[in-house]
Amino acid sequence: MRRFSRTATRSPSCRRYRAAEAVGCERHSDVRLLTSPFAPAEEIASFARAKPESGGVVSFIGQVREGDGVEALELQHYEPLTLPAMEKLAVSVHRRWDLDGVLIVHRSGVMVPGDPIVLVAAAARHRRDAFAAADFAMDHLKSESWFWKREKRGGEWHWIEPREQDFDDIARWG
Amino acid sequence: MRRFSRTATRSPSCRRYRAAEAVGCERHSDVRLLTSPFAPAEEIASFARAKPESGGVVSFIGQVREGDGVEALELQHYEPLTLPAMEKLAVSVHRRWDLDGVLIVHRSGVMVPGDPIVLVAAAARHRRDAFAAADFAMDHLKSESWFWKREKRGGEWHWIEPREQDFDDIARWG
Amino acid sequence: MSLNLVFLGRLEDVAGSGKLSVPVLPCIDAVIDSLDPSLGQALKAPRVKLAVNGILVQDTDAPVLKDGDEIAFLPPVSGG
Amino acid sequence: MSLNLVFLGRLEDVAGSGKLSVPVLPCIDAVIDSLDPSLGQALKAPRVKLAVNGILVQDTDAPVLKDGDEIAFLPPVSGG
Repeated sequence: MRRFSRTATRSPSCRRYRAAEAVGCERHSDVRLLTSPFAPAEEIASFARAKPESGGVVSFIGQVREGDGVEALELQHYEPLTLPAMEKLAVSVHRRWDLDGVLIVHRSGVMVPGDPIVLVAAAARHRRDAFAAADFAMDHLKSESWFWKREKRGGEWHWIEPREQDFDDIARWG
Repeated sequence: MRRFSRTATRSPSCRRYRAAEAVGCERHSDVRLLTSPFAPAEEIASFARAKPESGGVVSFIGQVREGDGVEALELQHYEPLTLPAMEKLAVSVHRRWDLDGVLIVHRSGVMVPGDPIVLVAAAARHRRDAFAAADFAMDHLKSESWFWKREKRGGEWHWIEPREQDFDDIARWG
Repeated sequence: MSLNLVFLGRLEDVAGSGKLSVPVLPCIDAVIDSLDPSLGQALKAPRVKLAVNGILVQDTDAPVLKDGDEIAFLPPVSGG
Repeated sequence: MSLNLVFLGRLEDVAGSGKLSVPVLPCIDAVIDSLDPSLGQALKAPRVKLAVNGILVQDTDAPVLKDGDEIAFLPPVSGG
Protein backbone atom coordinates (compact mmCIF):
# COMPACT_ATOMS: atom_id res chain seq x y z
CA MET A 1 0.00 0.00 0.00
CA ARG A 2 1.41 3.34 -0.98
CA ARG A 3 1.14 6.35 1.25
CA PHE A 4 0.08 9.45 -0.59
CA SER A 5 1.57 11.50 2.16
CA ARG A 6 4.91 11.18 0.43
CA THR A 7 3.72 13.68 -2.14
CA ALA A 8 2.39 16.22 0.30
CA THR A 9 4.05 19.48 1.05
CA ARG A 10 2.53 20.03 4.48
CA SER A 11 3.32 18.80 7.94
CA PRO A 12 5.07 15.43 8.28
CA SER A 13 2.94 12.66 9.73
CA CYS A 14 3.45 10.85 13.02
CA ARG A 15 4.70 13.92 14.74
CA ARG A 16 3.31 15.33 17.93
CA TYR A 17 1.36 18.47 17.28
CA ARG A 18 0.43 21.07 19.83
CA ALA A 19 -2.45 23.14 18.58
CA ALA A 20 -1.42 25.87 20.99
CA GLU A 21 1.71 26.57 19.05
CA ALA A 22 0.03 26.80 15.69
CA VAL A 23 -3.36 28.23 16.53
CA GLY A 24 -2.30 30.53 19.31
CA CYS A 25 -5.65 30.57 21.07
CA GLU A 26 -6.01 27.07 22.49
CA ARG A 27 -3.95 25.13 24.96
CA HIS A 28 -3.19 21.52 25.65
CA SER A 29 -4.27 19.78 22.50
CA ASP A 30 -2.31 16.75 21.45
CA VAL A 31 -3.28 15.51 17.99
CA ARG A 32 -1.45 12.71 16.20
CA LEU A 33 -1.89 10.76 13.01
CA LEU A 34 0.02 7.50 13.27
CA THR A 35 0.93 4.97 10.61
CA SER A 36 2.07 2.32 13.09
CA PRO A 37 0.44 0.64 16.13
CA PHE A 38 0.02 2.49 19.40
CA ALA A 39 -0.95 1.64 22.98
CA PRO A 40 -4.07 3.61 23.93
CA ALA A 41 -3.94 2.79 27.64
CA GLU A 42 -0.39 4.12 27.94
CA GLU A 43 -1.51 7.30 26.20
CA ILE A 44 -4.44 7.64 28.60
CA ALA A 45 -2.17 7.10 31.59
CA SER A 46 0.27 9.81 30.61
CA PHE A 47 -2.54 12.15 29.55
CA ALA A 48 -4.32 11.79 32.91
CA ARG A 49 -1.06 12.12 34.82
CA ALA A 50 -0.30 15.36 33.00
CA LYS A 51 -3.67 16.85 34.06
CA PRO A 52 -3.59 16.73 37.86
CA GLU A 53 -5.95 19.70 37.96
CA SER A 54 -8.62 17.66 36.18
CA GLY A 55 -11.12 15.73 38.20
CA GLY A 56 -12.14 13.58 35.27
CA VAL A 57 -10.70 12.06 32.15
CA VAL A 58 -13.06 10.51 29.62
CA SER A 59 -11.57 8.41 26.87
CA PHE A 60 -12.80 6.47 23.90
CA ILE A 61 -10.81 3.65 22.37
CA GLY A 62 -11.96 2.40 19.00
CA GLN A 63 -10.56 -0.93 17.95
CA VAL A 64 -10.95 -3.23 14.95
CA ARG A 65 -13.83 -5.53 15.83
CA GLU A 66 -13.26 -9.23 15.83
CA GLY A 67 -15.86 -11.65 14.60
CA ASP A 68 -17.53 -10.03 11.59
CA GLY A 69 -15.40 -11.95 9.13
CA VAL A 70 -13.11 -8.96 8.77
CA GLU A 71 -9.53 -10.13 8.33
CA ALA A 72 -8.00 -6.68 8.09
CA LEU A 73 -8.99 -3.05 7.92
CA GLU A 74 -7.16 -0.29 6.12
CA LEU A 75 -7.54 3.41 6.64
CA GLN A 76 -6.14 5.66 3.97
CA HIS A 77 -5.48 9.31 4.67
CA TYR A 78 -4.52 12.28 2.53
CA GLU A 79 -1.80 14.07 4.36
CA PRO A 80 -2.52 17.67 3.31
CA LEU A 81 -6.08 17.41 4.61
CA THR A 82 -6.31 14.71 7.27
CA LEU A 83 -4.07 15.97 10.07
CA PRO A 84 -5.01 19.67 9.69
CA ALA A 85 -8.69 18.71 9.96
CA MET A 86 -8.01 16.71 13.13
CA GLU A 87 -6.19 19.71 14.57
CA LYS A 88 -9.12 21.97 13.74
CA LEU A 89 -11.47 19.54 15.44
CA ALA A 90 -9.36 19.64 18.62
CA VAL A 91 -9.53 23.42 18.60
CA SER A 92 -13.30 23.45 18.18
CA VAL A 93 -13.73 20.90 20.99
CA HIS A 94 -11.59 23.07 23.24
CA ARG A 95 -13.67 26.12 22.44
CA ARG A 96 -16.96 24.36 23.02
CA TRP A 97 -16.29 22.95 26.50
CA ASP A 98 -14.30 23.89 29.55
CA LEU A 99 -11.41 21.46 29.22
CA ASP A 100 -7.93 21.06 30.59
CA GLY A 101 -6.81 18.98 27.66
CA VAL A 102 -7.77 17.09 24.52
CA LEU A 103 -5.98 14.11 23.04
CA ILE A 104 -6.76 12.74 19.58
CA VAL A 105 -4.71 9.86 18.20
CA HIS A 106 -5.74 8.18 14.97
CA ARG A 107 -4.23 5.32 13.04
CA SER A 108 -3.83 5.12 9.31
CA GLY A 109 -2.67 2.05 7.38
CA VAL A 110 -3.48 -1.64 7.71
CA MET A 111 -4.84 -3.01 10.99
CA VAL A 112 -6.08 -6.41 12.15
CA PRO A 113 -8.88 -7.28 14.61
CA GLY A 114 -8.03 -6.08 18.08
CA ASP A 115 -5.78 -3.27 16.86
CA PRO A 116 -6.59 0.19 18.19
CA ILE A 117 -7.83 2.59 15.51
CA VAL A 118 -8.55 5.74 17.42
CA LEU A 119 -8.18 7.23 20.86
CA VAL A 120 -9.92 10.37 22.01
CA ALA A 121 -9.53 11.67 25.54
CA ALA A 122 -10.76 14.80 27.25
CA ALA A 123 -9.71 16.05 30.66
CA ALA A 124 -11.88 18.49 32.55
CA ARG A 125 -12.57 19.80 35.98
CA HIS A 126 -16.15 18.56 35.65
CA ARG A 127 -16.94 15.23 34.12
CA ARG A 128 -19.95 16.45 32.14
CA ASP A 129 -17.62 18.54 29.96
CA ALA A 130 -15.23 15.64 29.48
CA PHE A 131 -17.99 13.22 28.46
CA ALA A 132 -19.56 15.64 25.99
CA ALA A 133 -16.23 16.64 24.48
CA ALA A 134 -15.10 13.06 23.85
CA ASP A 135 -18.49 12.11 22.45
CA PHE A 136 -18.56 15.15 20.14
CA ALA A 137 -15.01 14.54 18.96
CA MET A 138 -15.78 10.92 18.09
CA ASP A 139 -18.94 11.81 16.17
CA HIS A 140 -17.02 14.32 14.12
CA LEU A 141 -14.02 12.08 13.56
CA LYS A 142 -16.35 9.33 12.37
CA SER A 143 -18.37 11.40 9.96
CA GLU A 144 -16.10 14.17 8.78
CA SER A 145 -12.53 12.95 8.91
CA TRP A 146 -10.49 12.59 5.77
CA PHE A 147 -10.14 8.82 5.99
CA TRP A 148 -11.07 6.19 3.46
CA LYS A 149 -11.66 2.74 4.82
CA ARG A 150 -11.57 -0.68 3.30
CA GLU A 151 -12.03 -4.12 4.79
CA LYS A 152 -10.57 -7.44 3.81
CA ARG A 153 -13.07 -10.30 3.88
CA GLY A 154 -12.37 -13.70 2.39
CA GLY A 155 -9.09 -12.38 1.05
CA GLU A 156 -10.77 -9.53 -0.87
CA TRP A 157 -10.58 -5.83 -0.08
CA HIS A 158 -13.81 -3.79 -0.18
CA TRP A 159 -14.12 -0.04 0.22
CA ILE A 160 -16.58 1.11 2.88
CA GLU A 161 -19.18 3.70 2.01
CA PRO A 162 -20.20 6.38 4.50
CA ARG A 163 -22.73 5.23 7.10
CA GLU A 164 -25.99 7.09 7.49
CA GLN A 165 -25.69 6.54 11.25
CA ASP A 166 -22.61 8.75 11.27
CA PHE A 167 -24.58 11.65 9.82
CA ASP A 168 -27.34 11.11 12.36
CA ASP A 169 -24.75 11.16 15.14
CA ILE A 170 -23.27 14.43 14.04
CA ALA A 171 -26.66 16.06 13.65
CA ARG A 172 -27.15 15.73 17.42
CA TRP A 173 -24.71 18.56 18.04
CA GLY A 174 -26.70 21.22 16.13
CA MET B 1 -8.53 5.36 59.98
CA ARG B 2 -10.52 2.31 60.94
CA ARG B 3 -12.28 0.26 58.33
CA PHE B 4 -15.79 -0.69 59.32
CA SER B 5 -15.60 -3.52 56.89
CA ARG B 6 -13.95 -5.62 59.57
CA THR B 7 -17.28 -5.90 61.28
CA ALA B 8 -19.26 -6.84 58.22
CA THR B 9 -20.55 -10.31 57.56
CA ARG B 10 -20.85 -9.97 53.79
CA SER B 11 -18.42 -10.25 50.93
CA PRO B 12 -14.76 -9.45 51.60
CA SER B 13 -13.53 -6.26 49.96
CA CYS B 14 -10.88 -5.97 47.27
CA ARG B 15 -11.94 -9.14 45.59
CA ARG B 16 -12.90 -9.46 41.96
CA TYR B 17 -16.61 -9.87 41.62
CA ARG B 18 -18.37 -11.25 38.57
CA ALA B 19 -22.00 -10.25 38.61
CA ALA B 20 -22.74 -13.18 36.32
CA GLU B 21 -22.00 -15.64 39.07
CA ALA B 22 -24.16 -13.96 41.65
CA VAL B 23 -26.96 -12.46 39.64
CA GLY B 24 -27.25 -15.13 37.01
CA CYS B 25 -28.72 -12.88 34.35
CA GLU B 26 -25.91 -10.59 33.32
CA ARG B 27 -22.51 -11.27 31.88
CA HIS B 28 -19.14 -9.63 31.94
CA SER B 29 -19.40 -7.24 34.83
CA ASP B 30 -16.29 -6.62 36.84
CA VAL B 31 -16.93 -4.60 40.00
CA ARG B 32 -14.29 -3.93 42.60
CA LEU B 33 -14.00 -1.89 45.76
CA LEU B 34 -10.34 -1.27 46.55
CA THR B 35 -8.68 0.04 49.67
CA SER B 36 -5.29 0.52 48.04
CA PRO B 37 -4.09 2.38 44.92
CA PHE B 38 -4.77 1.04 41.44
CA ALA B 39 -3.63 1.83 37.89
CA PRO B 40 -6.68 2.79 35.80
CA ALA B 41 -4.88 2.68 32.46
CA GLU B 42 -3.74 -0.89 33.01
CA GLU B 43 -7.30 -1.84 33.90
CA ILE B 44 -8.56 -0.18 30.71
CA ALA B 45 -5.93 -1.98 28.62
CA SER B 46 -6.85 -5.43 29.90
CA PHE B 47 -10.57 -4.66 29.75
CA ALA B 48 -10.35 -3.55 26.09
CA ARG B 49 -8.13 -6.49 25.20
CA ALA B 50 -10.67 -8.88 26.70
CA LYS B 51 -13.44 -7.44 24.48
CA PRO B 52 -12.17 -7.95 20.93
CA GLU B 53 -15.77 -8.09 19.71
CA SER B 54 -16.33 -4.52 20.89
CA GLY B 55 -15.74 -1.68 18.51
CA GLY B 56 -15.57 0.87 21.28
CA VAL B 57 -14.51 1.21 24.89
CA VAL B 58 -15.46 4.34 26.80
CA SER B 59 -13.84 4.94 30.12
CA PHE B 60 -13.96 7.53 32.84
CA ILE B 61 -11.11 8.07 35.27
CA GLY B 62 -11.84 10.20 38.29
CA GLN B 63 -8.83 11.44 40.17
CA VAL B 64 -8.19 13.62 43.19
CA ARG B 65 -7.87 17.15 41.84
CA GLU B 66 -4.74 19.09 42.51
CA GLY B 67 -4.80 22.78 43.25
CA ASP B 68 -7.90 23.44 45.35
CA GLY B 69 -5.92 23.40 48.57
CA VAL B 70 -6.95 19.81 49.18
CA GLU B 71 -4.09 17.93 50.83
CA ALA B 72 -5.88 14.60 51.01
CA LEU B 73 -9.24 13.03 50.39
CA GLU B 74 -10.79 10.17 52.24
CA LEU B 75 -13.65 8.00 51.13
CA GLN B 76 -15.29 5.88 53.75
CA HIS B 77 -17.45 2.93 52.77
CA TYR B 78 -19.75 0.62 54.67
CA GLU B 79 -18.96 -2.84 53.48
CA PRO B 80 -22.41 -4.46 53.76
CA LEU B 81 -23.93 -1.79 51.55
CA THR B 82 -21.25 -0.28 49.34
CA LEU B 83 -20.07 -3.16 47.18
CA PRO B 84 -23.52 -4.78 46.74
CA ALA B 85 -24.89 -1.43 45.52
CA MET B 86 -22.05 -1.11 43.00
CA GLU B 87 -22.82 -4.60 41.76
CA LYS B 88 -26.48 -3.73 41.37
CA LEU B 89 -25.52 -0.64 39.40
CA ALA B 90 -23.44 -2.75 37.01
CA VAL B 91 -26.40 -5.04 36.44
CA SER B 92 -28.75 -2.16 35.72
CA VAL B 93 -26.26 -0.61 33.30
CA HIS B 94 -25.98 -3.93 31.50
CA ARG B 95 -29.73 -4.19 31.20
CA ARG B 96 -30.16 -0.67 29.93
CA TRP B 97 -27.68 -0.75 27.04
CA ASP B 98 -26.32 -3.29 24.63
CA LEU B 99 -22.88 -3.87 26.13
CA ASP B 100 -20.15 -6.44 25.91
CA GLY B 101 -18.77 -5.54 29.32
CA VAL B 102 -18.83 -3.16 32.26
CA LEU B 103 -15.98 -2.39 34.61
CA ILE B 104 -16.42 -0.44 37.84
CA VAL B 105 -13.45 0.07 40.15
CA HIS B 106 -13.74 2.39 43.13
CA ARG B 107 -11.26 3.36 45.80
CA SER B 108 -11.97 3.72 49.45
CA GLY B 109 -9.56 5.09 52.04
CA VAL B 110 -7.16 8.01 52.01
CA MET B 111 -5.94 9.45 48.71
CA VAL B 112 -3.77 12.39 47.73
CA PRO B 113 -4.03 14.72 44.70
CA GLY B 114 -3.40 12.82 41.50
CA ASP B 115 -4.57 9.49 42.93
CA PRO B 116 -7.26 7.69 40.94
CA ILE B 117 -10.58 7.46 42.77
CA VAL B 118 -12.83 5.71 40.32
CA LEU B 119 -12.71 3.99 36.97
CA VAL B 120 -15.77 3.13 34.94
CA ALA B 121 -15.49 1.49 31.54
CA ALA B 122 -18.07 0.18 29.12
CA ALA B 123 -17.38 -1.90 26.02
CA ALA B 124 -19.93 -2.09 23.25
CA ARG B 125 -20.30 -2.90 19.62
CA HIS B 126 -21.58 0.65 19.05
CA ARG B 127 -19.96 3.59 20.71
CA ARG B 128 -23.24 5.36 21.53
CA ASP B 129 -24.10 2.58 23.99
CA ALA B 130 -20.65 2.70 25.57
CA PHE B 131 -20.75 6.48 26.06
CA ALA B 132 -24.23 6.46 27.58
CA ALA B 133 -23.47 3.51 29.87
CA ALA B 134 -20.29 5.06 31.28
CA ASP B 135 -21.99 8.43 31.73
CA PHE B 136 -24.99 6.85 33.48
CA ALA B 137 -22.80 4.73 35.73
CA MET B 138 -20.78 7.76 36.82
CA ASP B 139 -23.87 9.85 37.56
CA HIS B 140 -25.24 7.07 39.74
CA LEU B 141 -21.94 6.33 41.46
CA LYS B 142 -21.60 10.02 42.28
CA SER B 143 -25.07 10.55 43.67
CA GLU B 144 -26.16 7.21 45.08
CA SER B 145 -23.09 5.30 46.19
CA TRP B 146 -22.54 4.47 49.81
CA PHE B 147 -19.44 6.58 50.22
CA TRP B 148 -18.75 9.33 52.70
CA LYS B 149 -16.10 11.80 51.71
CA ARG B 150 -13.89 14.13 53.65
CA GLU B 151 -11.14 16.48 52.58
CA LYS B 152 -8.07 17.63 54.39
CA ARG B 153 -7.34 21.34 54.00
CA GLY B 154 -4.81 23.20 56.09
CA GLY B 155 -4.27 20.08 58.15
CA GLU B 156 -7.97 19.79 59.05
CA TRP B 157 -10.42 17.18 57.86
CA HIS B 158 -13.88 18.32 56.69
CA TRP B 159 -16.78 16.09 55.73
CA ILE B 160 -18.30 16.82 52.33
CA GLU B 161 -22.05 17.24 52.02
CA PRO B 162 -23.93 15.93 48.98
CA ARG B 163 -23.77 18.20 45.94
CA GLU B 164 -26.98 19.40 44.34
CA GLN B 165 -25.28 19.00 40.95
CA ASP B 166 -25.14 15.26 41.55
CA PHE B 167 -28.90 15.09 41.92
CA ASP B 168 -29.36 17.17 38.77
CA ASP B 169 -27.08 14.79 36.91
CA ILE B 170 -29.00 11.72 37.92
CA ALA B 171 -32.34 13.32 37.07
CA ARG B 172 -31.25 13.37 33.41
CA TRP B 173 -31.80 9.63 33.15
CA GLY B 174 -35.51 9.70 34.00
CA MET C 1 -24.42 -9.25 75.50
CA SER C 2 -23.74 -6.20 73.34
CA LEU C 3 -24.70 -4.32 70.21
CA ASN C 4 -22.17 -2.90 67.79
CA LEU C 5 -22.92 0.62 66.67
CA VAL C 6 -21.24 1.95 63.54
CA PHE C 7 -21.11 5.65 62.75
CA LEU C 8 -20.38 6.72 59.21
CA GLY C 9 -19.23 10.05 57.83
CA ARG C 10 -19.63 13.07 60.07
CA LEU C 11 -21.45 10.96 62.66
CA GLU C 12 -18.08 9.45 63.47
CA ASP C 13 -16.87 12.86 64.60
CA VAL C 14 -19.97 13.42 66.73
CA ALA C 15 -19.60 9.98 68.33
CA GLY C 16 -15.88 10.47 68.80
CA SER C 17 -15.32 7.06 67.26
CA GLY C 18 -16.45 5.04 64.27
CA LYS C 19 -17.59 2.17 66.45
CA LEU C 20 -19.16 1.75 69.82
CA SER C 21 -20.19 -1.34 71.76
CA VAL C 22 -23.27 -0.86 73.94
CA PRO C 23 -25.40 -3.16 76.10
CA VAL C 24 -28.26 -4.88 74.33
CA LEU C 25 -31.52 -2.96 74.45
CA PRO C 26 -34.65 -4.19 72.74
CA CYS C 27 -35.18 -1.39 70.21
CA ILE C 28 -33.22 1.26 68.36
CA ASP C 29 -34.97 4.17 70.04
CA ALA C 30 -33.91 2.84 73.41
CA VAL C 31 -30.34 2.47 72.18
CA ILE C 32 -30.27 6.04 70.89
CA ASP C 33 -31.76 7.37 74.13
CA SER C 34 -29.04 5.62 76.11
CA LEU C 35 -26.32 7.59 74.31
CA ASP C 36 -24.96 11.06 74.92
CA PRO C 37 -27.82 13.48 74.11
CA SER C 38 -25.86 15.41 71.45
CA LEU C 39 -25.01 12.16 69.70
CA GLY C 40 -28.59 10.94 70.06
CA GLN C 41 -29.85 14.12 68.43
CA ALA C 42 -27.42 13.73 65.50
CA LEU C 43 -28.51 10.12 64.99
CA LYS C 44 -32.17 11.13 64.91
CA ALA C 45 -31.65 13.74 62.19
CA PRO C 46 -34.19 13.22 59.40
CA ARG C 47 -31.72 12.25 56.68
CA VAL C 48 -29.81 9.68 58.73
CA LYS C 49 -30.59 6.17 57.54
CA LEU C 50 -30.27 2.97 59.52
CA ALA C 51 -28.99 -0.47 58.65
CA VAL C 52 -29.23 -3.46 60.95
CA ASN C 53 -26.79 -6.22 60.12
CA GLY C 54 -26.23 -4.66 56.72
CA ILE C 55 -29.92 -4.37 55.83
CA LEU C 56 -31.46 -0.93 55.48
CA VAL C 57 -34.45 -0.57 57.78
CA GLN C 58 -37.31 1.90 57.91
CA ASP C 59 -38.27 3.46 61.25
CA THR C 60 -41.44 1.46 61.12
CA ASP C 61 -39.60 -1.83 60.85
CA ALA C 62 -38.58 -1.57 64.50
CA PRO C 63 -36.49 -4.75 64.54
CA VAL C 64 -36.05 -6.58 67.83
CA LEU C 65 -32.36 -6.36 68.64
CA LYS C 66 -30.25 -9.22 69.90
CA ASP C 67 -26.72 -9.85 71.05
CA GLY C 68 -24.10 -9.11 68.42
CA ASP C 69 -26.33 -7.11 66.09
CA GLU C 70 -24.64 -4.32 64.15
CA ILE C 71 -26.53 -1.05 63.81
CA ALA C 72 -25.08 1.38 61.28
CA PHE C 73 -26.03 5.06 61.24
CA LEU C 74 -25.71 6.44 57.72
CA PRO C 75 -25.78 10.19 57.09
CA PRO C 76 -26.39 11.46 53.53
CA VAL C 77 -23.71 10.09 51.22
CA SER C 78 -21.31 12.56 49.66
CA GLY C 79 -20.80 10.50 46.54
CA GLY C 80 -17.99 8.66 44.89
CA MET D 1 6.16 19.40 -17.26
CA SER D 2 3.63 17.20 -15.43
CA LEU D 3 0.75 17.14 -12.99
CA ASN D 4 0.48 14.63 -10.16
CA LEU D 5 -2.95 13.07 -9.81
CA VAL D 6 -3.85 11.38 -6.53
CA PHE D 7 -6.80 8.99 -6.26
CA LEU D 8 -8.18 8.22 -2.83
CA GLY D 9 -10.39 5.38 -1.65
CA ARG D 10 -12.27 3.45 -4.32
CA LEU D 11 -11.01 5.83 -7.00
CA GLU D 12 -7.63 4.17 -6.58
CA ASP D 13 -9.17 0.90 -7.78
CA VAL D 14 -10.80 2.60 -10.78
CA ALA D 15 -7.55 4.31 -11.69
CA GLY D 16 -5.56 1.13 -11.14
CA SER D 17 -3.13 3.13 -9.05
CA GLY D 18 -3.12 5.68 -6.26
CA LYS D 19 -1.04 8.11 -8.28
CA LEU D 20 -0.66 9.09 -11.89
CA SER D 21 1.61 11.61 -13.56
CA VAL D 22 0.06 13.33 -16.58
CA PRO D 23 1.17 16.13 -18.93
CA VAL D 24 0.23 19.64 -17.85
CA LEU D 25 -3.10 20.82 -19.17
CA PRO D 26 -4.53 24.22 -18.28
CA CYS D 27 -7.67 23.14 -16.41
CA ILE D 28 -9.03 20.20 -14.44
CA ASP D 29 -11.78 19.43 -16.95
CA ALA D 30 -9.17 19.03 -19.66
CA VAL D 31 -7.13 16.74 -17.42
CA ILE D 32 -10.15 14.56 -16.67
CA ASP D 33 -11.11 14.40 -20.34
CA SER D 34 -7.61 13.21 -21.21
CA LEU D 35 -8.01 10.13 -19.01
CA ASP D 36 -9.63 6.79 -19.67
CA PRO D 37 -13.38 7.50 -20.05
CA SER D 38 -14.43 5.14 -17.23
CA LEU D 39 -11.98 6.82 -14.88
CA GLY D 40 -13.08 10.23 -16.08
CA GLN D 41 -16.68 9.36 -15.34
CA ALA D 42 -15.81 8.19 -11.82
CA LEU D 43 -13.88 11.41 -11.15
CA LYS D 44 -16.82 13.53 -12.26
CA ALA D 45 -19.28 11.81 -9.89
CA PRO D 46 -21.19 14.44 -7.91
CA ARG D 47 -19.77 13.54 -4.47
CA VAL D 48 -16.12 13.48 -5.53
CA LYS D 49 -14.29 16.49 -4.15
CA LEU D 50 -11.10 18.03 -5.46
CA ALA D 51 -8.01 19.41 -3.80
CA VAL D 52 -5.26 21.22 -5.63
CA ASN D 53 -1.97 21.27 -3.75
CA GLY D 54 -3.79 20.31 -0.58
CA ILE D 55 -6.45 23.02 -0.83
CA LEU D 56 -10.06 22.01 -1.44
CA VAL D 57 -11.44 23.73 -4.53
CA GLN D 58 -14.94 24.27 -5.83
CA ASP D 59 -15.69 23.52 -9.49
CA THR D 60 -16.13 27.20 -10.02
CA ASP D 61 -12.65 28.00 -8.76
CA ALA D 62 -11.18 26.59 -11.97
CA PRO D 63 -7.54 27.05 -10.94
CA VAL D 64 -4.96 27.46 -13.67
CA LEU D 65 -2.71 24.42 -13.40
CA LYS D 66 1.05 24.52 -13.61
CA ASP D 67 3.95 22.11 -13.60
CA GLY D 68 4.18 20.00 -10.44
CA ASP D 69 0.68 20.69 -9.17
CA GLU D 70 -0.97 17.88 -7.22
CA ILE D 71 -4.64 17.25 -7.91
CA ALA D 72 -6.34 14.92 -5.42
CA PHE D 73 -9.68 13.28 -6.16
CA LEU D 74 -11.55 12.61 -2.93
CA PRO D 75 -14.60 10.34 -2.85
CA PRO D 76 -16.94 10.47 0.16
CA VAL D 77 -15.01 9.65 3.32
CA SER D 78 -15.90 6.47 5.14
CA GLY D 79 -14.99 7.84 8.53
CA GLY D 80 -12.43 7.09 11.17
